[in-house]
Amino acid sequence: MLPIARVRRLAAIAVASATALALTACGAKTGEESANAAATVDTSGDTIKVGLLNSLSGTMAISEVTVRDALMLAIEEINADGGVLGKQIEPISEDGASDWPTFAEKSEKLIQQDQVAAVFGCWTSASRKAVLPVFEQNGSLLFYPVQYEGLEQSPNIFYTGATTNQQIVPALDYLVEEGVESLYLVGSDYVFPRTANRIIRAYAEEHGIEIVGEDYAPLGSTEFSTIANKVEQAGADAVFNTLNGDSNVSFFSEYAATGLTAETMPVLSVSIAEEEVKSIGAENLEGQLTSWNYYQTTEGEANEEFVAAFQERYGADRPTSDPMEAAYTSVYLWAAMVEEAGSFEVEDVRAAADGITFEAPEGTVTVDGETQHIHKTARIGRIGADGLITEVWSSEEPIRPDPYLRDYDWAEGLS
Amino acid sequence: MTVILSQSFTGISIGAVLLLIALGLSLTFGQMGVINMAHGEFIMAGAYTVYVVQKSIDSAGTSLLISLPLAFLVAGAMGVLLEWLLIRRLYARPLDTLLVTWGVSLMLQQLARDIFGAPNVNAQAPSWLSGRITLVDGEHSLTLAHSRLFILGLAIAAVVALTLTLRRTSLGRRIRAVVQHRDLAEASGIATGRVDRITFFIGSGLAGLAGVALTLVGPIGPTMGTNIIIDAFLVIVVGGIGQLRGAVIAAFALGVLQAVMEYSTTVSVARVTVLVAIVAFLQWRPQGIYTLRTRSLA
Amino acid sequence: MTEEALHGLTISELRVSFDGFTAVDGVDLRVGPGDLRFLIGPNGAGKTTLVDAVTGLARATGSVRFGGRELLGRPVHRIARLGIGRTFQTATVFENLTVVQNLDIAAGAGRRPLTLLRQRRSVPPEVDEALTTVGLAPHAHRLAGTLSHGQKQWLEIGMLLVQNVELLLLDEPVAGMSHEERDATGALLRTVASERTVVVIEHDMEFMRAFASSVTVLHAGRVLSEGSPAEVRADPRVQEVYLGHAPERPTAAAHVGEEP
Amino acid sequence: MTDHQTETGTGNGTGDETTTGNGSGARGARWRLAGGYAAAAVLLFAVAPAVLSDFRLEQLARYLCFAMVAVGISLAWGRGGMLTLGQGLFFGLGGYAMAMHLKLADAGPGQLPDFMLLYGSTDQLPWWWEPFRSPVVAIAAVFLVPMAVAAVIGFLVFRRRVRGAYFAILSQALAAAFAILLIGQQATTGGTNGLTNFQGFFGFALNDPINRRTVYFVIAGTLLALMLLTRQLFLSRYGELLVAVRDSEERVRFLGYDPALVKLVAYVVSAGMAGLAGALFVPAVGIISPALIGIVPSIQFLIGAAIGGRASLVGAALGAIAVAWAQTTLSEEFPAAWTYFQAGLFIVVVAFLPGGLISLRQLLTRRRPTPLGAST
Repeated sequence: MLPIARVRRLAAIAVASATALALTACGAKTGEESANAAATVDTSGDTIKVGLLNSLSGTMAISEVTVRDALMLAIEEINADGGVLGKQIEPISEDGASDWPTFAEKSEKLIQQDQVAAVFGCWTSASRKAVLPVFEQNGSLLFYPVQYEGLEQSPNIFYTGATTNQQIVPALDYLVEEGVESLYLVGSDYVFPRTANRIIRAYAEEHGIEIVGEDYAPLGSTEFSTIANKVEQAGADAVFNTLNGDSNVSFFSEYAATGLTAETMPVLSVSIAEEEVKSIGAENLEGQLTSWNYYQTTEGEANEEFVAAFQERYGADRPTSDPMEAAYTSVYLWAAMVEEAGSFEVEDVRAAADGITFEAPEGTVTVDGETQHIHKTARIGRIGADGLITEVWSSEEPIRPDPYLRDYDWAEGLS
Repeated sequence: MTVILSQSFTGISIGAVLLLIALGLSLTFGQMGVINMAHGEFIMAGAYTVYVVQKSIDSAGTSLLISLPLAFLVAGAMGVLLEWLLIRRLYARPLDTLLVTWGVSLMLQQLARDIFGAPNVNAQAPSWLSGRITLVDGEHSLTLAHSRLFILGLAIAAVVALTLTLRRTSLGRRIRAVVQHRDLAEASGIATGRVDRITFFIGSGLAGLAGVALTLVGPIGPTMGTNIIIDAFLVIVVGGIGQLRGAVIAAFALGVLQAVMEYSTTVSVARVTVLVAIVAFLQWRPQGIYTLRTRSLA
Repeated sequence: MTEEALHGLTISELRVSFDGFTAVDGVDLRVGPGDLRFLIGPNGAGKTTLVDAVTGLARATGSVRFGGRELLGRPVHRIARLGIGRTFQTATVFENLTVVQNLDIAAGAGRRPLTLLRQRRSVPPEVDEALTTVGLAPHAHRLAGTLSHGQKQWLEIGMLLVQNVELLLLDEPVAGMSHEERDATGALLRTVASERTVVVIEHDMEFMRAFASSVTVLHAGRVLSEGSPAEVRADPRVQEVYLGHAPERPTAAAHVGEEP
Repeated sequence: MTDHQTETGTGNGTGDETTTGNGSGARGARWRLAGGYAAAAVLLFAVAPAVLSDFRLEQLARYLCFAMVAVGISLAWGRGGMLTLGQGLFFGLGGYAMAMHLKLADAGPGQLPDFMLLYGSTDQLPWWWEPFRSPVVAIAAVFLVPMAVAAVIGFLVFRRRVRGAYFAILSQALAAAFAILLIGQQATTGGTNGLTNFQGFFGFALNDPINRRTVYFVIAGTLLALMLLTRQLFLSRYGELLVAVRDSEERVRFLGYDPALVKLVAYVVSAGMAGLAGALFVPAVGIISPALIGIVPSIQFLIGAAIGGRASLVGAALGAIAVAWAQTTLSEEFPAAWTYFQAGLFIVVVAFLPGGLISLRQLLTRRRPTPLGAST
């Protein structure tokens, strides 16, 4: 290396580092009061922009496209009804591509470039955790429509799916009522099942239920002979199943192959909705239990209209499911909050949120301003031979959301 | 006691699946040295064949039986096409073959998505495969599912057929001649290009058979190939290049190890243990269980 | 090359077997310092395997000593560092590097890591010298892959020279060369042997007669005969192995060894 | 950016040069090289920040991280012939090392990171987290840990002469194993969610756009520094030796070198670069998760380098940036068409233009082909 070149190189590096340092000196330190300002919402035109952030490609697309469809349906209905504060809603759809950094990147784009009033979407906890700092740092709003593992409460997120005390705890209550004294826990290896099972263990300790086994399969795994063997050997009263997606197909066929049935050892699942029943095959699932807040068969005028409208828009063979319903509801709730606030600004919307109600397909839901979750009715269903899920039990009234399970003594050590 | 028995059977049935998905590779990778990452997509093609056949034929049993030869042909034809279009130009560059065929696998996955949709689909198992044999009855029964026995039988049949083809037929002799000494084979009048193509046809066709078998244990989807291709290659790596018996032993050994580890720990710990065990094994025997010695350099 | 005492190669009771087949079966061989020894024998006689064993490529039993040091059991690169270099039947040079780069790498096995991490500023003197010796100076900056077959062989020999090996083991260095190239190679080997010990595996009898100082004939993994080219040629056992009982023709075919 | 002339290590082929660095051709190349790097620096440090919005600049920062991995790949694969299909492992190690420190710094002295409070079953910080409280340890760990792991793997596999496809498959399997391990340890690693939600970066608030811009500058500066470092390796005697090992490992062994060591160095350095890239990815994008580590991302890292030009530093880096950029812009418009296009381009380049798109330039300008150019 010629000396000249070396000098040049050192100089270049020095300049670069100096520039970096100079710029750094201007930035805010952690802990300082900094630019955590509310996001700029573009209210200039005749329309108001909202973001739809779902995976339209990749492994999660199967599920998330149905949510996007439900969101679009709600937006179209509201627009046909005159819009929000006199403005038509203009949806801007972005593809999260089943990739968490992409979710973060796209949410930033929606907030900063498009200056949307709110974003609707995300499915997996991982994608929500990835976008959460973006929404908090930019002071924008996300409406998250999927049941999840709780233990979260961001001021910049409204959670319209169930938290644990609206889905898992009622399911456990139901099992106790049915006389279950021992449980086997089977789940996919990701955050929701692992956290749900921690909660189940705490609940079990309090209620004298013995947890005889706990197993996780990698997401997408289809090899369940060993787990089925272990379940069969353990001889629990029931199985609590938090497996995701296609793993259920293999699990239930192995479960049946070991000779277990819904009579001998029922399985209660929290991720199997109408669509999954179809693909797993009703014959393998007959008599098994599920826990949700909404089924396509849920009674009520609002649901009849929702199912009819959805099937008219997207095809008569399309089932409706809990996350789709929660997504549909989330748009209506946001619109109601905006109307109440008389403003699209995030802070105004948040301030107006408490007590907003909506006649949703699942029944009346109410926003809890403190937790930014909604009051929901828990429903246990039994899968029939025809593949339909019929309700066998429901909570008497919508359950108040309690993401940190603060009202449950047994959950004290959890968070 | 029944636990040990039932877990051994689980291990053997995992091994049978591994053997089926690796068997085609033992020809294309083991004998020809071609690292075909699209092998997994040939398996997928076999699986979708079952799905398509079932759409046109009502009986799940008949369609499964029809699918076996059909999937072999479909996947085999895809293999021949791939060999003819790309691989034959790359015999001297094995690592580039790996990358090129990986690109092909991306394309085939997208093609499957465009044709069949992104969601996974399922094929109905015929009724005669959904039952099980109960060997030990009592509090803890030992049951063998028909579908698993079917896969085991298919794997054994495929190994036997392949061995006989390689050992007893003139085609097999030509294949071995080309593998062992390409120039000499060519000089003695064997059309090596054609033999390559036929070898690839059989290897890929076996992937199609594996695809048919996999429909009995899991869903059919565009990405099913990627999930298993590494396992398949590991079987060959452990078994040793160019040796059918190496692949057989490796498949069942890995299957049983996986089953035992899964039972005593968790699925993910089992996976990691198996992978680490393979690395450790290669420290001991870098060329796999069986080695073909050559005197040539490099 | 400094005036150090040259070493000789002493092989005793050498045995190599692969999977039950014994390729080298108890060979005793002494190559004196500064010798230009030719190793001949029909195919399968174990010539290349013997060289493999000496250079650590094939596992063997017995003893191979060079300059008082036992070679067996050492890894290939350690044996190379003791001053033993070899070529292969097919010329193996680094085709994507230039002639100078090839030689520089060969010269550099003892370099310290820091030297390795620096750029080469100039052509080291030993490389320059080797370029002249093997006659590749005009092609110094050509890619080795573009050289002719003969030039590649010379480059390989040049690489052994800059490696400063004391013992060169050459596996059929003139196979496929033209007449002129053979003669040039022979002359080169003579020059090299004046300062080092050279062992050449060869099929070409004519070439052997023209340039060998001494010859060892291997047959079926054993030493069949040893001596000067003339002695060996006169040995009836050699004639039997090579030509059946037929009397020797005045000019042997180029690749005698390939006849059964 | 005209590095290919001097990559040859010798002059421009006129035949009258006996040394490098003092021929007029080489000197010209050297000036062009300096000019190229100056232009790149101006582009990265002045033009890009001036014309791109904060959002686009952060995207660019992400691409530059991928380019760092590609630079390491061009060393290990392009020059060393080791098909590193498992770089995600090292990217992840660096990323997690950095993320762990940032989480601990956010939590404050003696406190647990937020996710552990939620998912953890103990109140105790795991022992292997403790050292990462120190920023010095963390900064050292982002490249030393990947390098150490690579050294162990490399020592084991190269010593036993595991190479070619065996090496590729093994490294892929190891990356997969690491991802599975991380997912299984949710209480201490965040599981599938990975680690997210970082407030600060060595004391500077990440929600401040100025600081995020600084992160970009750090990344751009690091990339240029790594490219210069790699260049030096390419041009050095070691670089020539590495190519020699790639082309004929046995031959090098007979020259008295231990090829395992030669390969090990390149592999370890490329692992360090991947680790550094992972570490800088964390403040730039705000997340590190197992999804960035397994088999698919590991191969993705390779695509850019292969398309751009595996044996060319500039080719690999530009290729990685271009592919990542195209991925975000084209894949959302035409997801299916993009997959076909990307895969098709990859196939054509690898099969018929192994030198990558950058070698097109040489074909077009009829320059002497690069001696160290790609071949497998």
